[in-house]
Amino acid sequence: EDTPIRLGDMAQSLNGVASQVMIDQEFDHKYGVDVTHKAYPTLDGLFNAIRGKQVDLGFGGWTSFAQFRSQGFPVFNIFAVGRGATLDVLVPVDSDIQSLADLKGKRVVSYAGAAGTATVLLRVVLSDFYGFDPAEGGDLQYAGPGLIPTLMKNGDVDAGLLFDPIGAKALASGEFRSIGNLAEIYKEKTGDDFLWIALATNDDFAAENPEAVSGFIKGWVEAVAYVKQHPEVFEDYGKKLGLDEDGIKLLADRVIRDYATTWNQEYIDGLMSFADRARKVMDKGYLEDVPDDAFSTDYTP
Amino acid sequence: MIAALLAWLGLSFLFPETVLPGPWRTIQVLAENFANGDILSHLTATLGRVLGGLVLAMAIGIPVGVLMGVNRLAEKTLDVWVMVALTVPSLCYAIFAFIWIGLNETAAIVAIGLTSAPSIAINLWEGVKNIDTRLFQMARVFNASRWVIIRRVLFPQVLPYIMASLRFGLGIVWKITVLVELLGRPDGVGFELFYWYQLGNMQQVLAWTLLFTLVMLFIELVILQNLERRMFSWRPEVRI
Amino acid sequence: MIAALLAWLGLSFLFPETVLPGPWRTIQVLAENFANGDILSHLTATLGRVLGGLVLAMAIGIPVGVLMGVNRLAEKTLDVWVMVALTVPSLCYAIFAFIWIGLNETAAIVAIGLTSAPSIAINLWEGVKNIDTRLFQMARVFNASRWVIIRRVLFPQVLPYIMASLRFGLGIVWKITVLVELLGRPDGVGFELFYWYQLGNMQQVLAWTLLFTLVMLFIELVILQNLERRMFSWRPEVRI
Amino acid sequence: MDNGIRIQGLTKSFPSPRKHEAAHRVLNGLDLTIEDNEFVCVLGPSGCGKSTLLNTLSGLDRDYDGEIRFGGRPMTRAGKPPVRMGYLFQDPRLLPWLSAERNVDFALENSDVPRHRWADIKDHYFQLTGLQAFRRHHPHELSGGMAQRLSLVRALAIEPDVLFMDEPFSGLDELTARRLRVDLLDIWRRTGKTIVFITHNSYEATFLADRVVVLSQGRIRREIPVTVPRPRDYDDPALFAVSKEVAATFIAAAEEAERARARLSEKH
Amino acid sequence: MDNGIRIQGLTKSFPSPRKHEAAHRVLNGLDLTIEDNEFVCVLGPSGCGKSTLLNTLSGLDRDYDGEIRFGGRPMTRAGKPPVRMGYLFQDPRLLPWLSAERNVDFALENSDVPRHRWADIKDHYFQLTGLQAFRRHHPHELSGGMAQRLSLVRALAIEPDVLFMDEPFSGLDELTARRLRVDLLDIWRRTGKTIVFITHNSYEATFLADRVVVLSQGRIRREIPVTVPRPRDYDDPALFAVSKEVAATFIAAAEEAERARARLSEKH
Ligand SMILES: Nc1ncnc2c1ncn2[C@@H]1O[C@H](COP(=O)(O)OP(=O)(O)OP(=O)(O)O)[C@@H](O)[C@H]1O
Ligand SMILES: Nc1ncnc2c1ncn2[C@@H]1O[C@H](COP(=O)(O)OP(=O)(O)OP(=O)(O)O)[C@@H](O)[C@H]1O
Ligand SMILES: O=C([O-])O
Ligand SMILES: [Mg+2]
Ligand SMILES: [Mg+2]
Repeated sequence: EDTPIRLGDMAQSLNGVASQVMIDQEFDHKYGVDVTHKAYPTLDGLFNAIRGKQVDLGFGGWTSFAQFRSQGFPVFNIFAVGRGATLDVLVPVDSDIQSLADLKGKRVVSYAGAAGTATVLLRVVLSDFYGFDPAEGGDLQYAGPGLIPTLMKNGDVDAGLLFDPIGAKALASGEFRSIGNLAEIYKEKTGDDFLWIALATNDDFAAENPEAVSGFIKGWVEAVAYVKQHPEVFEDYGKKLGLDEDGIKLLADRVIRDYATTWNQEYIDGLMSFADRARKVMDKGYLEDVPDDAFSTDYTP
Repeated sequence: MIAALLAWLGLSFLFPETVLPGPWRTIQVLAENFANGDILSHLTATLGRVLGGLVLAMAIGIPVGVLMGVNRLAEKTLDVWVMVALTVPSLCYAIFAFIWIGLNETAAIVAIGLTSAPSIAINLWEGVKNIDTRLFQMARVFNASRWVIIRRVLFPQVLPYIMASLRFGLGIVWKITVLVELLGRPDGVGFELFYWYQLGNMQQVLAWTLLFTLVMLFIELVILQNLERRMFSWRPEVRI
Repeated sequence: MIAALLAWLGLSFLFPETVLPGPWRTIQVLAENFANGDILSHLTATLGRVLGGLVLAMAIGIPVGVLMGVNRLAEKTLDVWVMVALTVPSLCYAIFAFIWIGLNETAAIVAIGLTSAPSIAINLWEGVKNIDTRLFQMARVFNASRWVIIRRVLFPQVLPYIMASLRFGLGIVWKITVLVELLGRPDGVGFELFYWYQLGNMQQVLAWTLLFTLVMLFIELVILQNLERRMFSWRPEVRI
Repeated sequence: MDNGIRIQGLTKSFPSPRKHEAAHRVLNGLDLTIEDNEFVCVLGPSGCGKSTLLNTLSGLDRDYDGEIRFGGRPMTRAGKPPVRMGYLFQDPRLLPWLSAERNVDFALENSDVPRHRWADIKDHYFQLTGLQAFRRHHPHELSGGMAQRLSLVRALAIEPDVLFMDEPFSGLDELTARRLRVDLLDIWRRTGKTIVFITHNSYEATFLADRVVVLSQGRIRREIPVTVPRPRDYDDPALFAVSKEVAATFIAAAEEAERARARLSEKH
Repeated sequence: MDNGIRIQGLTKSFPSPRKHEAAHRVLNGLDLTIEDNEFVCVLGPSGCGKSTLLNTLSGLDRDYDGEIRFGGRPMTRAGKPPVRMGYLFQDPRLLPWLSAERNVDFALENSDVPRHRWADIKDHYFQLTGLQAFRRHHPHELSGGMAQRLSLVRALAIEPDVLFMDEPFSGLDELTARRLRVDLLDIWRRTGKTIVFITHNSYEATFLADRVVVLSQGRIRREIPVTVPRPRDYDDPALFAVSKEVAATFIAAAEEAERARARLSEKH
């Protein structure tokens, strides 16, 4: 019998595209698991579900899972999902801001909140490679992703950090342009892949169902491969968002580029060096000590 | 009602469709949602939480408030508690309810009820202090037991405060339900609201808001106003 | 006060340190935060929003509620509006305030004030319906203008409702401030609360909660209670 | 200015608390003319509409049929009444959150009495009513009779042109009441007010009034002029004779009203 | 059971509203014994402490010095008073949200009167007070005198052993009052209550009482037994003579009290 797995995700997330493929194409049953998909409207809701064992596996920022682990919650990262290829800093097309360097002294808004992995990445990139931390001068604001395009249009903020699908939608509208993709810049400057979204589980589930966890990851990898070959799976999703053909293609391109398929100690070491950088820009208490057992490669195919 | 609709229509011209869709568009979206079917399950889930939370909040708030009003000692001891309970953010109630009771309906209702109870207790507390003490004396002389006095003399006098608590309590409870649904429930109107907000889809945000507004208007206009008319029919009208 | 502390202590033994840290640990963390310095700026930012929002909410809620109480026409027209305003989630207020006014303090205060005003209006509305109409007649015969009647006869009678509104309004406003700070402000107690919550650090969550609880207790015990004692000194005590 | 009162065809009904039942007609085409500066006492059985009459005259209740004029100036449906009036209600109607003195101030603030005279006026009337020592007490700290006297101070302090008094001395002992009656007549003589005074005491009515009016079944049953010259002596047998007539008229009216009520009950 | 009342050294003060000022002593070591089944009337100037006396006797106010006993059973600091009592307050104190009839029911529900007798009792007293047609009216729809009569119905309906009445007929016309006095005496004779009745009317006091008590400056100034045999005739000259004595005593007491107050004011 297939082991049932409850998979938690953010409701609008693009991981959902691959998760759906996994279920539709029955890649889960192929590896002995039976996946049900549960969507939460906010990251906090999702994290509550993961910590509260409402779901067995869940997606989220690896920093959050590492942080929870260090606070004593028995959760840990088991696979890489999104490298951050869709994290772009956007500005209105007619803005005179051309690159990240021009952001100094400008008002920047992040969708991810003060503790979000994406926000931390923005601050690390800007302070390590451009010499300023927007949070220091109070130039960094936070607002819900849906609000950010409007805020930029109104001129309330000069630039905004967005992720897909809203980022792709904004770019497709022709009203905004990207002045930098954070993950690419990070890789260019450090040689390391960034990790934005990871897959996590809790100790109990992993201990009781190690096979199922490995099985899920195998199915997931196949699903991602399938998505890469069949970009048409973005059609439905894109239409629901009101994107046209070009927009859907753009979205598919960006998301496919974002999916990670490797997970090994080297990757994890790279994350640890990001943690070192993050500690320097963030306040005390952020990723202060990342326990080794916050990561596991035991289930990697 | 019509004025409210017109105001909305007017405002919607000031904003682009994506920011503030007009009433017509919103009603269309709402109708589509209805056609798609799962509106009812979200609505009943939320209504269950709202009503459960409200009942719990009243069940705690009214006795505590009344006790504080009639008993000096209770007032002194409970005052600090009520203010603390009022200050603890709904977030904390939600977290602890979910941790303690689990991620389920009971926890949601407990969190909602506990967050709203202090406001209701405060209102009743103030209400009791404002009542006509001569009527108490009358009841005492006519041999009414403490319980009879509370039920027949105190209660009718604080009823306006209870009605007010019921009304604004409904509003507070609903607001907290939204928060609780987004922290730990996989369905409900608040869930949908936040879901679409994250997607930047204001049409859906407004459609769900509209849905719940209609429900609340129904509660107010059909249930509460009739209740009130019946209860306070004896009261002479206030005119300045 | 001491009982509250003891209850906390007791509860904290039931949970692991990461879920519910004890009072001692929390106070330590709070003290450390104080030593680190930026507590004051967060606190003043939040207090500014809370007080600004409260003033705005009272400034809207009291006149609207009173108007609805004394004027049939106003009651009929505003009733629906108030219920709608009560139902619109704080999220919507926050979104539109941020879009309309920009991502700044004014928007935050407007969002907080608008979200809280309906509860206060409802309480006052109910309050006005409950007043002694014979005193109005007295004032009318003694030639008091409408304004004098409102100020000198109506106002003292609804003062208990205003006091109650002030108290629970403070609680509502604070709750909404937390929400608004997490939606669009880069500082404040609510912001910190959520930040640490997202990092899973319950010690800090409780330390910030404790900080604000102490501030609220100060407002209640030192300011509100003295205010009330002075205002209602004429009132005979209620005893059952 | 002429402050006489002319009432024509005054009709007032209250809706019945039971639905679908006829309204309760309290005043029924009442006609009455009160001269400027006249002192009129109104007698009538309990519940016959005396307070209702004062409420319409004072403009508190404007939901009536008929016409009320003050020296020719009509009472309108809205707006201020056309004369400065004082009203001593049947219940004291004091503002419970104000001290005795501030209750009087409340009335003074809305009157034409210039502020520099307030202190004297208050001293005078508080002295008159024996409330000097209770100026700073709140209403709930006063006895029933004291509250009634405070209500009297308030009505007099504003120096109205027309004074309505609804059983002002009913809760006072005879000694105090007698003295206050003399004081009231004195004030009336000096200031030339028009006074409508409701009482159940026929001797009091006779002692005070230029004319005693007996109300019953929503109409004036009879008007009895009191021709005994002023100043009057409390033990004057002439007054006693008139008061006997007043009492007899009242009893006849009350008995008639009772028979009417009995007939009505039977019909139900 | 013996329902006589024995009051010894009753002293009652109210704190002054002005801080740091002496408390206002209203009752000052009052001694009074009322026999079982006696009808005692109390007279005294307004504000002398009559209502305060009833409040202590009824157990409403237990913050006094001295001792109160009902047929030997003491009134304690807490707990129920040792007799079944009815109280007609100086103000009507009706529950405004209940109809006239439901106000009476409220009292009956807390009494020992068995439910099957309620309808008869209510019919009887509503008839007696002329309120039959107003049973379903709410208090604010009643006139002042009607509210007072309703309050009388309530106090009588529960058939108490001891009845306290604080100026029950002050707002009623003389005709109604006379009839109610006779009815009250009739009820008293049939049921054997102990009655303490406060009034400002010395003739009323004399007509009703076994003994008239004049209160002033916190003490009993004088007790005047009324030996005129019952049933009494309203126009009996013997009654008139006693009532004159009562009035004279009252006036003497009141004037004495006034002089005392004047001395006090001077000292300030
Ligand atoms: N709650 C109170 N606080 C302070 N003083 C009070 C209070 N109640 C009564 N008094 C004072 O006690 C005195 C006696 O009051 P009480 O009501 O007993 O008078 P009374 O004899 O019934 O007068 P009346 O005939 O006017 O009803 C008054 O001077 C009054 O001011
Ligand atoms: N608000 C009201 N609603 C209905 N009926 C009312 C209202 N006010 C007064 N009434 C009725 O009108 C009648 C007259 O009342 P009113 O107060 O004028 O009597 P009154 O002559 O002043 O009597 P009293 O001598 O007892 O004060 C009464 O039968 C009363 O029931
Ligand atoms: O706490 C909230 O107002 O949602
Ligand atoms: Mg009257
Ligand atoms: Mg009294």
